[in-house]
Amino acid sequence: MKKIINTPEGFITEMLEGIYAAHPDQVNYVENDLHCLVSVKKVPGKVGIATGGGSGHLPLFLGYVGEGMLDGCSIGDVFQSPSAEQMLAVTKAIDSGAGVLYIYGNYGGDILNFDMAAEMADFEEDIRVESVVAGDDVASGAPVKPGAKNTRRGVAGIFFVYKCAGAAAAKLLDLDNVKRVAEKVCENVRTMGVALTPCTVPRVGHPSFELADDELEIGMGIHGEPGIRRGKLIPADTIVDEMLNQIIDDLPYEKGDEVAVLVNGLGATPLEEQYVMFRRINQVLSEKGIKIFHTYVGEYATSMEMAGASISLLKLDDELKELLAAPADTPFFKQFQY
Amino acid sequence: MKKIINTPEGFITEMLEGIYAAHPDQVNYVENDLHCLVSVKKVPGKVGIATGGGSGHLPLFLGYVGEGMLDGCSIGDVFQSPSAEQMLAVTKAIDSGAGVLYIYGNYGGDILNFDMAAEMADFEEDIRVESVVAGDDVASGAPVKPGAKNTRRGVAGIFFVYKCAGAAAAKLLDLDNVKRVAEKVCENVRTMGVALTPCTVPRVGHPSFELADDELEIGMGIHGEPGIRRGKLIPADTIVDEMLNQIIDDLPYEKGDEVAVLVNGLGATPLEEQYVMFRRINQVLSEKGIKIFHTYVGEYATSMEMAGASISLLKLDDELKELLAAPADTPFFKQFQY
Amino acid sequence: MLQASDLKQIMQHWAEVMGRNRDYLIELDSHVGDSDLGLTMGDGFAAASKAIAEMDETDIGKLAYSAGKAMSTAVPSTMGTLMASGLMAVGKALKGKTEMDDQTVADFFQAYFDGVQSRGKAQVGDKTFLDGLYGAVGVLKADAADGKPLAEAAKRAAAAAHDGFLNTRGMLAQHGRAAGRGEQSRDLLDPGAAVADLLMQGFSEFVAGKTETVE
Amino acid sequence: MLQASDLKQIMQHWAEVMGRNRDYLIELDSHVGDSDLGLTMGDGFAAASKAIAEMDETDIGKLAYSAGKAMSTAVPSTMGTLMASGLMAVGKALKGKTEMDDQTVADFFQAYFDGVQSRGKAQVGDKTFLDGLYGAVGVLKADAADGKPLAEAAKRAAAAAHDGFLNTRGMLAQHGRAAGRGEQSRDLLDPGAAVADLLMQGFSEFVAGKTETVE
Ligand SMILES: Nc1ncnc2c1ncn2[C@@H]1O[C@H](COP(=O)(O)OP(=O)(O)O)[C@@H](O)[C@H]1O
Ligand SMILES: Nc1ncnc2c1ncn2[C@@H]1O[C@H](COP(=O)(O)OP(=O)(O)O)[C@@H](O)[C@H]1O
Ligand SMILES: [Mg+2]
Ligand SMILES: [Mg+2]
Ligand SMILES: [Mg+2]
Ligand SMILES: [Mg+2]
Repeated sequence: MKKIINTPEGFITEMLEGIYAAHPDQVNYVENDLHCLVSVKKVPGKVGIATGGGSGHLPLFLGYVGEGMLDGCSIGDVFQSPSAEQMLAVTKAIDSGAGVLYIYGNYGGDILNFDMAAEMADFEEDIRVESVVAGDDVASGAPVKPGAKNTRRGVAGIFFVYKCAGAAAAKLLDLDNVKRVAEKVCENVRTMGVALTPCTVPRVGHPSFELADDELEIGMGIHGEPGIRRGKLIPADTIVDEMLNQIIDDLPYEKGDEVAVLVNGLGATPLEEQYVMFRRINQVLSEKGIKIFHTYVGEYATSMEMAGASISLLKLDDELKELLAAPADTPFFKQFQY
Repeated sequence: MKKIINTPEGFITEMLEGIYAAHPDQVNYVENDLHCLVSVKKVPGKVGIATGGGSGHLPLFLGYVGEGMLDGCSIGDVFQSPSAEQMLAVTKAIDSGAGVLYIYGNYGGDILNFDMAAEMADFEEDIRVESVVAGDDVASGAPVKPGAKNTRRGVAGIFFVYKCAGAAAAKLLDLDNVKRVAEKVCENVRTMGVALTPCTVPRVGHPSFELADDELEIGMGIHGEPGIRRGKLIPADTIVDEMLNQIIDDLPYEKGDEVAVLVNGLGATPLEEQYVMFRRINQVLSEKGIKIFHTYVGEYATSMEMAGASISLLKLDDELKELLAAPADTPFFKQFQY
Repeated sequence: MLQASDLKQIMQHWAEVMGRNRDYLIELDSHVGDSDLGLTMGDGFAAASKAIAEMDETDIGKLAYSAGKAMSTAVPSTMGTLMASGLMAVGKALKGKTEMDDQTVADFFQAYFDGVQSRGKAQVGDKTFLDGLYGAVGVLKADAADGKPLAEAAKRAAAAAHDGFLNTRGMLAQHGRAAGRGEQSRDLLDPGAAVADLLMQGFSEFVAGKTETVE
Repeated sequence: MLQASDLKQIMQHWAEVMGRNRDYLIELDSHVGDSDLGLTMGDGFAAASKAIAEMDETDIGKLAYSAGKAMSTAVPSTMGTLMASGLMAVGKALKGKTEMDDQTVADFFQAYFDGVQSRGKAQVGDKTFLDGLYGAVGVLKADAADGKPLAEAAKRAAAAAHDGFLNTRGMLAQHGRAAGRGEQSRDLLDPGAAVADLLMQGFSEFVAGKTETVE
């Protein structure tokens, strides 16, 4: 296990100390608990947006707390949910009377704790809480049927949910409308990932799975959950085609649609390779007559030092375009109005 | 060699195609050569700033071309200088009458080519060109004596040179003053790196060096140049202390000084670990009475998939503080005025 | 009759059992999940035990509730939160009681089961912790009604939990990470059900030890 | 007498020699540099040769200049740019010449040496390409003045270049990446000087082959 850490046990606490020390003008913590992170700026009358989840995915989740995006985030240990109490602490701190929206990924542990927290916020604090659960990973379950439970995992596509819901809240839309926007993004975003190497949870000390030197796994989740198929390393264009076609067929994205694209590095895969992937994405989408409104490339949701990448598409309408293009200023994501 | 590429030969061209496709509103190329990248915005009367160097270091170099930073960049193959002709093409494209400043790292190949390009710009095009060569890597040579040739390599600290010189040019300072700012930053910035794993140049096909599973190398360069010492993996705080003390003693940075800090990931080292490092940097600097003006953490100058990180300190005066805090909007670096 | 002090010892014994089975649970969870179960159960029961060890409290319900709260704060993983929900539900059900007869012991585990079920909304047969505990609760209830000695009932309950665990092989996972595997999940044993198995083994060991000491 | 067509053949032979020695140069450069020298010299001389192979040009100077330009565009590494500067300097020095006698051959390599030196600003003894070429130029000049046959002079020049290369072991590197190694650099052979060695071997082979054919 080759990591720049002190001890596996202190890893997350020390990381959080680093984050607060590095960004004192943007984030702070409440109730004396480093795991309860909030924006230093609180806007009266604005819907508060909270997220949360396990560590090990920076800039997910806490990195998107700031102007134009999220208001707070509770942080768990590596790949582990924060506790309901921590979520409640964040909820109390960010509520400014307009209610709080939880946006988080579709994982059992997170659901149980956010549900517990929402109950507590309602009963103990009289704060109205709504929840939107992102499940964008095409590789992780059957297509979502209207009304049915979504069994898919939430992965990098949640960035788009944060961005659009955050912009909606910044416009002082009410809780129902911010929730509506978040749900609209969830319905229109799809993601698929590929892994080339595993990552190691510090406290476990060895990689969570093995991949041979010439192997990759299409569809692997951001905690190393099994994907769709394991196979020999193939050229970048072939990887992209396989992933993108499954994404496109799933929604489906169609000729004439306008989309935002996110190419996301899982940790060890260089930006150079992510751009090689985007080159192909751009070719395929233009062949299919799908127009790219805006492109994001970089590390948006990682698995520590895992090598690999994911592709997300978000189908846009005028409302989402406007919200996506709005400015944002967080420790990890900054965007000028475009 | 586990990479998401098509062929080693096509790697850089395809990466560049990806970049132009992803950021059409910010960057473009000239003379039909993808390796000659310029900002789409040209400001009359502004000093043009050009950089250049080998590929494999994204977001270095080309990623900093945009508003408030650089105007153009010539791009070589992996770890190889672009050609003098390519530099000249960029120079011609970005000159708007106020002259052009070259800012690049202290590597033999780059120097020879930028010198050739500067001669050509002067003789053939009548463009006044000045050059500032960054050599901030403390591990790579003896301390710089005033007037003597700096033998040190340029590494991540060049980001600060770009940022401040770019802000100076954006204020429409003249060439002599933009050069003066760039030189001031070079004199006041120091960097040191640590590597945990090698990286592989695609056309070579195997790692450029080996490090045992429990080894690191302090002071290694961003192309794998030998560092100061190789040794067993040690705790993050010990690594930071060793690097930071050498940086601090070198300038030296002293009690009462105000600095900007850059913690830079070399490629595979997760942001989490970079923040664990910053936590210790913050402790050490505050013990020494050195004040942190602003902190940057992330991947600013990489070596593809190398694991490791570097630390840079920049000593600030009022002028540099103002320039550092100015806004910038490039494909890879965005900052609101702070 | 079990007292508040016995609950403290049971919690402590469960913490030891989970600690001892750390690698076993990690291994089980690694096939289908994220390999954390050994860590979370070890830490979670240790925190629960520690939280009540020094408490000057004779109310078994309050102790169980406090143990659950501590568990939920310490290990908010799926199983951590479910075990917390179970203990907290026990707390609500047994509030005010300072002693447990054999019937109350059965109520204890029934409340635990119900707490987990209402939080996680799973059904028996969904290949979860519930499948491990279900049969054991039935045995405890039947044996208490029949007036069988607790040591014997606990031993039979542990065997039922072990069977319940083994029977998760063949079930289709409906919840958590395993559900993502679809049909592939059938071949695997459910790690959460293994925790139910360990809980009942631990309880049986505790009762056996106590019986020996008394006799 | 060598003609423009001979220069084309020399360039082609150099391209072959560098291609053949790809891994050798990579290996040498890997100890001290970035392992690219085998790639850059192979590609660079190939590009230089290709650029002039089909040119309808009898001016040796113009051919050398064009070869240098092509080299500089193809491989702008340290050695690529220096070899380009060498060839372009030859171009300037021999402009207008359509033939080379033995004295002009010596001038060719002197101009090559000067072009590299004025671009790179290194001195003999700085552990660079110059140390490989220096002795060879001296031999070519002396032998031309003495009227020795070119084949013999080229062979002796190649030997001198080889010695020059071997003698870089022990020198302290003053330029490029190797300089960063300080005293450690002494133990290593200079990869750039190996290129000078290969250039002179290649030239000697070319002349020997030509002489055989003629005789
Ligand atoms: N909804 C649920 N109800 C009851 N038990 C569940 C539920 N979901 C998952 N489980 C149990 O939790 C176990 C996994 O627990 P854990 O490793 O803590 O999950 P995670 O690491 O994904 O948070 C499964 O083996 C299963 O027995
Ligand atoms: N200033 C210089 N003048 C002459 N030769 C030089 C100079 N600097 C470096 N060299 C030669 O260049 C060689 C390295 O070339 P190359 O591998 O192309 O460098 P890089 O890969 O660093 O660009 C050295 O072995 C040395 O012989
Ligand atoms: Mg990374
Ligand atoms: Mg990276
Ligand atoms: Mg688990
Ligand atoms: Mg080299």
